[in-house]
Amino acid sequence: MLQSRSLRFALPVLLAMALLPLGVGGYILGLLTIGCYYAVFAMSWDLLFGFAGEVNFGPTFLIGVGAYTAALLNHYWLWPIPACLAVGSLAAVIGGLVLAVPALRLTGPYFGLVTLVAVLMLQNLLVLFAGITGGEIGLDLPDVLSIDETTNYYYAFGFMTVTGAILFGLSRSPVGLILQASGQDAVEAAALGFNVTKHKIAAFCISAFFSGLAGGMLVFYFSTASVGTVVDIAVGVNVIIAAVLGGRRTIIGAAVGAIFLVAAGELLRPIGQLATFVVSAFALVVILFFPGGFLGRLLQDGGRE
Amino acid sequence: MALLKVAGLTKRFGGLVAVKEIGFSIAPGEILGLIGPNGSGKSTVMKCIMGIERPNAGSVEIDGIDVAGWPTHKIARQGVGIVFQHSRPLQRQTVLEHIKLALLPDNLLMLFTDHAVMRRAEEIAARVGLDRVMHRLPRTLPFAHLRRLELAKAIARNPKVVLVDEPFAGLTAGEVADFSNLIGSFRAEGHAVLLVDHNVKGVAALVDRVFAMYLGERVAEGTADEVMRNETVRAVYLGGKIETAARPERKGKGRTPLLEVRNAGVLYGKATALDDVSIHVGEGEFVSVVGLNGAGKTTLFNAISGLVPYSGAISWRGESLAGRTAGSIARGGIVQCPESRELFGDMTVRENLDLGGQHLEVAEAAKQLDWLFGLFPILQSRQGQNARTLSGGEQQMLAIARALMMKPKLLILDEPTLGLAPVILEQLSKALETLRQTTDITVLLGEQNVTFALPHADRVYVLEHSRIVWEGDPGRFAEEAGTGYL
Amino acid sequence: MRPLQILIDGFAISSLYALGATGFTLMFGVSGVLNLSHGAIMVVAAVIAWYVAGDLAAGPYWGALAGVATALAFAFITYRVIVRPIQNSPSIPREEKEIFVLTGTLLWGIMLQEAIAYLFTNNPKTVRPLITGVVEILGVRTPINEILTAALSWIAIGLLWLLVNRTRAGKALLAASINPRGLTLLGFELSRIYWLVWAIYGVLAGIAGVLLGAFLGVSSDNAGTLTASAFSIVVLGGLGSVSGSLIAAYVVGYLETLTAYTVAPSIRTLPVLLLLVAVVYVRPQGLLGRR
Amino acid sequence: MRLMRTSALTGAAFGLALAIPGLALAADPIKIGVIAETSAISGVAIPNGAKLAAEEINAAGGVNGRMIEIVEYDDHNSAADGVRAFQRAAQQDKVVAVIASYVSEVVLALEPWAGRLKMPMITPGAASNDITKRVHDDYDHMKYVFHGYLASTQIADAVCEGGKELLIKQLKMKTAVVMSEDAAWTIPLDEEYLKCLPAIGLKVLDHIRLSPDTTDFTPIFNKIEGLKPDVIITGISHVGVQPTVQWQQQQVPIPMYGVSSQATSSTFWKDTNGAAEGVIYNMVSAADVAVTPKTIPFAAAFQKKFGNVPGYAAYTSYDDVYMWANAIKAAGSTDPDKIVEAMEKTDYVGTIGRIQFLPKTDTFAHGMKIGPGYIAGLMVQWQKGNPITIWPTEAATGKATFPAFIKLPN
Repeated sequence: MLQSRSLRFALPVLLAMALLPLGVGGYILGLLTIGCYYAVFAMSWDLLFGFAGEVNFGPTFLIGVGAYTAALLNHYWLWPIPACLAVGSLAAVIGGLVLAVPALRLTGPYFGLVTLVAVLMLQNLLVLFAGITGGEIGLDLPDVLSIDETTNYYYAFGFMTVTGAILFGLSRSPVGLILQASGQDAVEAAALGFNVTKHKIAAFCISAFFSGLAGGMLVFYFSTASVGTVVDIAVGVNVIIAAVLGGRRTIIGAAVGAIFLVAAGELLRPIGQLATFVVSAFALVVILFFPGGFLGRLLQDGGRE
Repeated sequence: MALLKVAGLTKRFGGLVAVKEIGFSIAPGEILGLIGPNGSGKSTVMKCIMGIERPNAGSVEIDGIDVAGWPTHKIARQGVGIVFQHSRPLQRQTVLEHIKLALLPDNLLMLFTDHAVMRRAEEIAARVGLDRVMHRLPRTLPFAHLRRLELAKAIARNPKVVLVDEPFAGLTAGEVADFSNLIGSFRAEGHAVLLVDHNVKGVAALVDRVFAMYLGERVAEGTADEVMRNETVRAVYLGGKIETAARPERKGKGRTPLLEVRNAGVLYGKATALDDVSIHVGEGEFVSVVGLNGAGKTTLFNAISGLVPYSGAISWRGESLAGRTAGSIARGGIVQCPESRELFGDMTVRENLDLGGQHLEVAEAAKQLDWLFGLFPILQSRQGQNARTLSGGEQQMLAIARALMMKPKLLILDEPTLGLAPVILEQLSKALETLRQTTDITVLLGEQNVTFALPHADRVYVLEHSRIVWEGDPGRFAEEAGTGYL
Repeated sequence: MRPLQILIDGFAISSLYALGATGFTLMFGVSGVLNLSHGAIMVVAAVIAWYVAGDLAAGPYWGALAGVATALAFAFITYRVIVRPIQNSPSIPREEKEIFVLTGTLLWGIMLQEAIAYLFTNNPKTVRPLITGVVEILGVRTPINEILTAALSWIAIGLLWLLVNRTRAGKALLAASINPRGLTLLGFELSRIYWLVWAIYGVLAGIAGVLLGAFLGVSSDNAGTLTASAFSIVVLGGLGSVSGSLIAAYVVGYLETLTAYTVAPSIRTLPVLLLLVAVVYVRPQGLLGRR
Repeated sequence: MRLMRTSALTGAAFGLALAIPGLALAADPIKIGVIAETSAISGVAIPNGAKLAAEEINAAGGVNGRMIEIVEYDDHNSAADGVRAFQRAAQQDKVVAVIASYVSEVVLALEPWAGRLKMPMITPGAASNDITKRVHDDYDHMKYVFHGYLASTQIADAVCEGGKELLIKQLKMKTAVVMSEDAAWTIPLDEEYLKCLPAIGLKVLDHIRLSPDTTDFTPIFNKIEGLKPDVIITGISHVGVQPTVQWQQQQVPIPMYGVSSQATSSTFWKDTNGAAEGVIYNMVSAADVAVTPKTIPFAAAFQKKFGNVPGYAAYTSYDDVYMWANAIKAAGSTDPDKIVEAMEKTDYVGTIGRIQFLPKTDTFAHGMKIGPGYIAGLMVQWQKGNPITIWPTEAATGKATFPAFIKLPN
């Protein structure tokens, strides 16, 4: 059964990651911290794509709305971090609703386009109201999650694990089943009596919630909110590549892909500029020759018996 | 009181009236057969009931509540279930998960599976005979199992009204019996069942009543026997009278073999679309392949044209066609005029024809064009018009003319009569006759309309359930094979 | 004078947008591919033209030629190495081909962009224009290069129009965009049609890239923006509709120019995005698109 | 991490030192992190300038017997990458000081981290006033940050100072339009422009801010031309090549004068195909001007080693390495607080002039002292492929000339 196969893969990895601070230095932890937040981005995206069947080209819209809401509250009103995060993720959900309710009427490339345009709009607005948002400079925050790498790592790792468990559980739950049915064949799902739009919007909200929360936490990790970190199209592209690379509709694969991308970018830092080139080339090779991604084979094998 | 009551149902697509003021009702424990040839609008009626299409007028009452225009999921919750003709199962869910899905309420907060639901799903799997394959993915299952799965979902939904689209398409005789039993059990439990199919014969044994449609309108209603005896129905399916026309004999006709199909088989996923079919066509012959919709005609032609992968062997003038692209087969002289016509809608009639003549010398193409304008004068007057603006009959003529522009050795005509009014059929028939009389072209015609298929034919094949079941002279068709054609 | 100036300046940039988007939309129309390495291929063309004309001292004409030839070569590589293997791959389900082609071409575009930045740095480059100097048009001083850009764009678009509407190959191309299956049945090889459309695409993208390099200058950092702007124009005009893209290019070009002149240069792209959102919501098939 | 180490080896002497066991321990190198956008020519000038300084210091025996090792990081011009690089430098590579970026956005993002991680840091090229303002406002936390370049306000003052001589006295100009990009560093720059330009006698007709993503400058130039100013005062850094080329192609008859960071790059002439002719821009140092006795030798050595003349941030980052080395020497330790204390006492004549840092009480705390005898600034003009210094008069190597399409006031 798939469930046990996924868990058999995930548990040892999680255990190893939990024990990691005993063995490695602060820098590697810092790296994995970012990797964990990206993993949440990618898993949230995978919930939408892999299960609800909707290609969201603008994951950074949700991430950015959550991140900037949290950042602004902290910068101007000095709200405590948990309150900023809560309101930030709520804002991401509302932003997601505003985007999804009309956009889900559209099919094919149009849904993707709306999500893409949403990101460009957000980016433009942030730059336009630079006086408030800090524009291209970004917004520096008075608060930071922690300056201790180990603490930061456990925040991020714990967050990723909980999110992963929730999203994975959700994808295997009855609701996840309905969602998959809606994603794969909307007509048939409706004929079975399911309100496809309702379920897709719910999925969008869940994706938005975790994306926004992760965006907020990332901002408090850096203690800087900048367009380049949480809004830029390039960030969204990386999220999508991570999910496809790791293996679509596996949730866990998305996390693996995200951590891989962050780690690979860093390991290749000595070759300087060519690092991005090499990582892209590698991802391209995976997509061309192993379209199932890293975990596609491992987790989705055979006729299930 | 009727569980399902349809009245004045009308559906238009643009200017086309697909369904016109259809009305019928089904009582609890009753099975109604809704029949009609392809394009008659029967599937649209079904979609309107289910809410997949919004009707333009009319009412659809489920147990007394008018649901016309409701969204599909609400209609489903009101007690309508559908068994789709094409099994499109979810690729990543097991059989049991499919059944479980059908048992779930429309609720966002179900995070844990209820054990009662699991048990019920297993029971249903056992009832339809899927208990051994519960944990397998659909793509590993044979076709009949997928159809069972569709039924299992309908049972799980336990609807008041069950719509079943072409229940027996692609099934073997044994499987048909099995399925009839399962559908019969719906009746026994007091559901109202609507069976949608092409012909009466297929469903006659199962239905209580039959409602026949043609070109969007009701043509007959009654018991299966009554409908089969109905003159209009006979005309629609068989034509008025089966007759054969005199044809000029040519020297050596049919002697030189052109096309030879041996033991061809085609699978669409798990479904057998063509099973061990062998036919041959000689030079100058006019061969008709007669069969109901879904019998495999189009699949056979597509295999010949190189559009689908097949097993067995197809040879053209003694050379195998295996490995050749569809384009090169067409250039080699086998030109198909498909059922779907495949015109270039945004290009003019003339441009469509010119594309057909692109492989010819300019002068030769011009000559061919003149000749075709003689054959189909209407096309000449419509030269500058966009193909999409032509009427159905004109489009069909254009499709045939475009294929003829290629100067084919063998012209494959697939269902040229599809959805055409009788008066157009006559024109088309005349054109084919002219073609046959004045040229030595070889034609392979696929038709469900026997009236149209027989008069021109030198030889007839009958294709049923993916197999050739009869071959012979059109003169013998009526007595030997004709009865099956209602 | 102001309205006339907007009219003239908007025209040149719009023509260039039109040229850039034409190949992109033609490709989508005929083969259903949205090539997200579009911007990168344009940048490659411009940078090669700059390099050959300047560093190799071959002069602007050879430079332009080399730029276009390189774009053509890269278009072929994109098709052969990225797009076709994905389309033919048995292990990618059909409904997911689209996202794979998008992701694949996107990654390829990033690779090209990084390679350019590595070999030639990401400094903006300007291709030496074929003709320099200015002329007065009704009192508006206009660089000859600007006129040349508009003229060459329209010549290229005009030649494309002739090719599509007046040649046999072009007719087949058009037919393939309407109904590829119908074309197969008439004895045409779709694979050849696809090669042809990639060839046309490569030449158009190359010309657009070189002209852009001469008119505004390009940096490898622009690759994403260029793709996005072509994409927006094509969606605005209707996916696959060449005439729609031409109109949309002018709408976008003039809207941007007008905003820059009358409101503020810093928000020049914002109205276009708003329009795009409105169009996608109200009429998702675009101005001239069909569903 | 082996790869990283190897690539960071610069001097041959240092490689030798590592190869000899025993000596390696004693000569445990002092690492200085350099964070910059290394894919841009002007960006890679930062690590290059730093490496040159490190080589020289090492060749002369190092600092207290220890070699200087430069560890390079690419920030891809992004705050997030910058922060990651900074964390890596501090926590993994254990550098003792950082030279970071010429982009204000990146530097401002790094600044709180310098405080949190107690990592001495200097920027060789960012100009935002906020960098020093934060040090002034929150000295205890931010004292690790030094500003090794002029703040925007100071740059604007230098531009105005040069304008007094060049624009008013020599060219008799009366009106100007300010054209600057929308970025952190131009906010105080523009503010000061609007104050100091009228003060020297230039009336500011309009103040145009453009998006750093702009590629088509035609509308902007036309709008400016419509206002008929005598000069365009620039404040651009993200953009440079494109506006210059379009300015020349459209033959905008108004000279451009002010800050144009891309123009300081040696490849600017080639990138613009010579459209740079006549553009006047601000520099702290130029290859042909003996601002101090160190300037010309440095520029020559840089050109010899890297094949192009140093960009503006190469001068400062070269000086920065020397200043860190001196501070470490004076502190006698790599303890950050001691290094900062020593750095505050810096009085060093570098390639850009005599450098002293302003005290914590100054609004430009840890900024450089400006004025005659300290850092003054130059105005340089591209003429026939060469950057020619035209102000201050005593350092000038040529006179201002303009291409034919420029119409100067009579």
